[in-house]
Amino acid sequence: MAEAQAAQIGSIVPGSPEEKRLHEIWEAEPGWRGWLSTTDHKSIGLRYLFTAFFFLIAGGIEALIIRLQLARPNLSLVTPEQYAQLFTMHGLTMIFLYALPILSGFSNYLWPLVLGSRDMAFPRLNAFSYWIFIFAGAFLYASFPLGQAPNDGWFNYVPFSGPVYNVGPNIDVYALGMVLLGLSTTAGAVNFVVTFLRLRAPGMSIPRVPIMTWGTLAASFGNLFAVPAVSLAFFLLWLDRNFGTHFFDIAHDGKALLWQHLFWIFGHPWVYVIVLPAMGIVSMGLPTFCRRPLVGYMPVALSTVATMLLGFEVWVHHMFATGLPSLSLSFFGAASMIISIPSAVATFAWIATIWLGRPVFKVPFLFFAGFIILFVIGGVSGVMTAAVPLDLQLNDTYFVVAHLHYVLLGINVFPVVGGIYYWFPKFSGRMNSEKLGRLAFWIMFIGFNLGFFPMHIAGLLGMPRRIYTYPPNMGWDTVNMVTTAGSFLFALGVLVFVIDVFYSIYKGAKAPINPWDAPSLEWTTPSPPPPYNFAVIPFVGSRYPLWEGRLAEAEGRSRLDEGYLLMNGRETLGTTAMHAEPDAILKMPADSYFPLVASIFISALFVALLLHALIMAITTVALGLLSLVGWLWPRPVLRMEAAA
Amino acid sequence: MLAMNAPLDYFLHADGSASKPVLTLDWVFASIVVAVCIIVGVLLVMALFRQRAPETVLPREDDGLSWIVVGTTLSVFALLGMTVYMLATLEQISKPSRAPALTINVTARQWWWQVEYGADDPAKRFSTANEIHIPTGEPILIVLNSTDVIHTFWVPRLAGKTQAIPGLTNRQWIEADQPGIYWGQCTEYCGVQHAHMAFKVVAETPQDFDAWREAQAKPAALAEGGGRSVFMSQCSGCHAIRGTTAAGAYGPDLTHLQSRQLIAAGLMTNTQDHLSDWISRPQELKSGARMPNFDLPAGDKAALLSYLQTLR
Amino acid sequence: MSESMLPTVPVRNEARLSGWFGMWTLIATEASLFVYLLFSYYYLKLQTDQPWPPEGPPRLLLSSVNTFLLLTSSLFVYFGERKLKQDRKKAAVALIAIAIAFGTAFVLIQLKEWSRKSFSISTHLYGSLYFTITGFHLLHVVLGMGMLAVVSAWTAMGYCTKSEHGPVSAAALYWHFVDAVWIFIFGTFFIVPYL
Amino acid sequence: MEQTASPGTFRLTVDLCGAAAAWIILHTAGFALSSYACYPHNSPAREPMLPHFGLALGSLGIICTLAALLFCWSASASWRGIRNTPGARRFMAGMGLLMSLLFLVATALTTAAILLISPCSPWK
Repeated sequence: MAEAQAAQIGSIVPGSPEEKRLHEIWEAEPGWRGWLSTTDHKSIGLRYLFTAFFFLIAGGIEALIIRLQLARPNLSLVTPEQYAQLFTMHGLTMIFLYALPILSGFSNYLWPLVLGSRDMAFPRLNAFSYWIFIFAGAFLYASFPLGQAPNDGWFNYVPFSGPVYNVGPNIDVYALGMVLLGLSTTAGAVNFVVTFLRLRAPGMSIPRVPIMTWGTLAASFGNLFAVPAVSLAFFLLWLDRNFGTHFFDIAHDGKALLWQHLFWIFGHPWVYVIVLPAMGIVSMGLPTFCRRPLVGYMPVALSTVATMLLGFEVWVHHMFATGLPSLSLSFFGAASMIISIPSAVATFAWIATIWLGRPVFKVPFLFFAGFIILFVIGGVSGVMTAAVPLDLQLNDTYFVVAHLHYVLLGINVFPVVGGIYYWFPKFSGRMNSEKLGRLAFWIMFIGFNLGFFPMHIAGLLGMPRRIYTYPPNMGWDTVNMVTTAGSFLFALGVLVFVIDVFYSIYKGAKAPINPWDAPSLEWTTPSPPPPYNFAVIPFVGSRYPLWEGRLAEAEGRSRLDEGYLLMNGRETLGTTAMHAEPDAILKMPADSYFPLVASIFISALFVALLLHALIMAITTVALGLLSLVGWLWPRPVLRMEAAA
Repeated sequence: MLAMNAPLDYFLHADGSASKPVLTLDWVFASIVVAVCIIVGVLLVMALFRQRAPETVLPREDDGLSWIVVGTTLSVFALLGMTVYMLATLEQISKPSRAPALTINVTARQWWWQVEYGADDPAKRFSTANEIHIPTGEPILIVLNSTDVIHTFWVPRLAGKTQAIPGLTNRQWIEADQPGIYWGQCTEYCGVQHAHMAFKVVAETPQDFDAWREAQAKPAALAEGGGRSVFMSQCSGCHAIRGTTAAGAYGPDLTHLQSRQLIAAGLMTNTQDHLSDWISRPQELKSGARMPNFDLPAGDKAALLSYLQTLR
Repeated sequence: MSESMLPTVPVRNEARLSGWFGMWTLIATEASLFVYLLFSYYYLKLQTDQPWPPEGPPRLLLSSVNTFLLLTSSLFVYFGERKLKQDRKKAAVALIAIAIAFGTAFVLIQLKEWSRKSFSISTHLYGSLYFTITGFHLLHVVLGMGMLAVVSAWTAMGYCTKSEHGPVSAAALYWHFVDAVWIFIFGTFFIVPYL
Repeated sequence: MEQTASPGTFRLTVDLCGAAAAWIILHTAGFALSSYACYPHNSPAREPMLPHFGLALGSLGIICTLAALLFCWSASASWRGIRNTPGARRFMAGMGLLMSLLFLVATALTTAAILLISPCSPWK
């Protein structure tokens, strides 16, 4: 019975009744109901992108205030306490609320499209992770207007963040907000891992998966193992602050260094979590504009995986100055040097791809090519900080600030903006403005280097991080002035980009299906894609399905117009993990309010914990668990469909 | 030149055997990484703009693997060399070549540095603040503690950083080849006044150092007068003056206040006007500092200031 | 290429429901949480000068009984899942119910064990570690029992069947994980002090 | 199947993870032991607190390097056996070879660190 129904294979012509039926099956309800209940990965992906970009702008404004304060010596635009809250909020916003969520946005939107699936493995969990993300973001920002925002830097060292030296709610907000945000990150990671293992189009065996998915896959595995460390650290700190435990309480044999270990065991893998998917965006987009496949698919994939693995064993390089024995430090110095080998692999792969290709200088390509040099500068300054004796000088100076901005802006923001340009036709159905795009790139590129390169020099001249002002006789006046000017120029570039996005959404030319002549599956769907992504699940016969005619050696032929029909309710195809052989028809859940309801209750629980409201906490836990049961409640409709 | 008057610079100056090998390492590494950036940049520009033959052959995916093989192999060898060099330097600076001549206990506090010189004879022990005097040409052991939060001890021209962590006793050695003043600064965020937590290392010839130490070990000269009683009633809860009953331990020991060049952990030079300002409104000059504003009657304040002038 | 190239596919291959993969990823992340908890424990223990545990090695009787109960409950869950796969729903529900009963006994005994301690979470470092780590585990036991209760209810209501045992399998997997973690916690707090 | 020379899944997994595991063991154990031996409580120790510490750590380094070498050899044998048969297994074998090479370098450098740096210094 079920098998007979399952075997239907065929093709669906655009505009046919079958296509309309698919639309009905997959479309979200119109209006606000659909908006709150949708589980469409494309809507969720775009929401992630918008929300994360909003946080980028918030963090950017904080940065500009910081730069104004530091433009000249002895300024007092903000008070020292305001300054502390500004740099803390700037750091945590950019690192936690922008850098990963924006990449989750890309992956959410693109994964099912590049993998040839109709949705993520757990669409409701996907909605849940977005709602938790935005609630956690609101939670972390809630105390900022009251002047009680987190104020101990994003790495929040104890004992300064402990109950004795930091009595306000500031750090409790940070601690609980991070645990809450961790839920979102973990939910997202679970979804990506299972989607990768389970939802690839038939024929898309491991060596054929689009290169960008390796980055997000590695990052998701990284999250699964790293996020618990930071959630635990913040939870223990919260216990210390609220229930008199002694984990970090020096007077009772707690250890200040335990925090540093737990934080950086998370923190360093996290650095790779927020750059590997962005490098994947480049590896995916760059070859399109070079008109040839990426050179060295396997080495690049390997370098992604190896970087993530090595990333778990370098955390102590943030702790070189803690007085640990030299021998202990030397292990981590060596490991931190080694981690640049996979980066070298990726760099040479990109350059070789350009060298052997025929570059087409469209806006996304400018960002990807510009990224390469920023990647190298950020990488080699990392090699300098990996050298233990040298890091004992560089540590906690502006050299490190320069390094981390080259890494995070160079390797995250540039690929992200390039990626938005690259997939803009898919996102919006419109083409961006080449003129505005080029302008945005050049202003951003020049502003970025003008703003952040001098920070290296400020660092070599001994300027420490996190000082709210400095006297005029330290030799830092000029570099700081230049940095401030550059950062405003960079901000202007971002503004031009935002203008371009809004202009093009309304006024851009209609985008064709595959405007860049790209090789991967998302470019077979209309721009923007329909709610069901693929009318039939395509069969993938090679690594570059859309370029099979023009490569000297394509391993096989893909079939894109004909495949599994799968239209008995929301269905997509499950395939085996290694060889992607068809394995099962997966019944996908309907849209639901439960993810939103569950995330409201869970977020309310954290508010209750912050306020020490016991009854509210118990109520929210009970309601949250109930909504989870409701969410997972088996659907008899499935069996009826199967039996039909 | 701009770099010449940057007192915390460590890229152009290294003035002791704990920092000199690192300066060399710094330049070697910096040269290599700048070279790498230039090479990659040139390759990138060439790749972007080189002349290309008209399109005749279909691209093959595996063309260009030699780029990765050659590039990565070269990088691996460069990294091997750099790592071994780095490790050798680490071993070199991990400890001085001979036993330390002197041990100084430095306790980091929000937001100043307490500096203690031990001695077998209790009468010779003394405590000072924000100014570490050392003899030249000798390795000096700094024993680091913190009474509150994590701070970092850093005298860039003499040595790298070491955190002062409450509950732990870290060590750092410094050595100055020539007499001079070397600036230091806390570099771990430690609260609102992290920016104003500077100190100085004053390196002197052994003779000068001995003379200084001798003078510091003496109790304060006993000046009588109104100023002293103002001090005892207003200041002695936090500050100590050896030879008097003032034994407060929260703030710097003021026994030889006038021998110091700076006050308030490097915030201001030690002049009569600055002291007066500091006593009246520390919360405006260094908001959050542990010292409250003292609104003293004009007469009391003048007396107190003239008393402080006697603390030489 | 001919259509016969594409194999036919059954609706839902039950052994490999996405939820089953999802449960493994959840276990991976939860396991690392416990690894970090135990890391913190050993890190602090190795550096303390206090007597450890402060009141001498703990009494073993209750906790050994508890260990026995929890490990046995895993067996019941295992057989319950098997019965369901053999289409014997009632037996499955009964076996899982026994496992839940054992779990409840574990929770009660653990609470008794807690109440016998003369220290609290804020008394000293050991107390903080002891109550936090066993508390985390207890929370997972309660969560696991909740999962088992829900899936056994679904089985009784006819939602989970021989061909659709996915939720039961996932809950069972979680329960085995919770039991496995206990072995490490039991070893840390009750066996290691005697070594 | 005729491909008798083709390595099995277990072998491929070992090739992929073996050298990495050798390095992770060396790195983690080396770090934990040296931190404990030289900074056991609240202040640095002059001598390692563990007996025969330098010798033990050096031996561990050499054993792990040899193990990584062995995994490299195994991975390259697997790769040679399968390199002409396209597909997922060939890909895994290639990943295994690259992974082993990378972690051989890592293990060797970590051993170099053990040999070059003295266990504890009276200063630290």
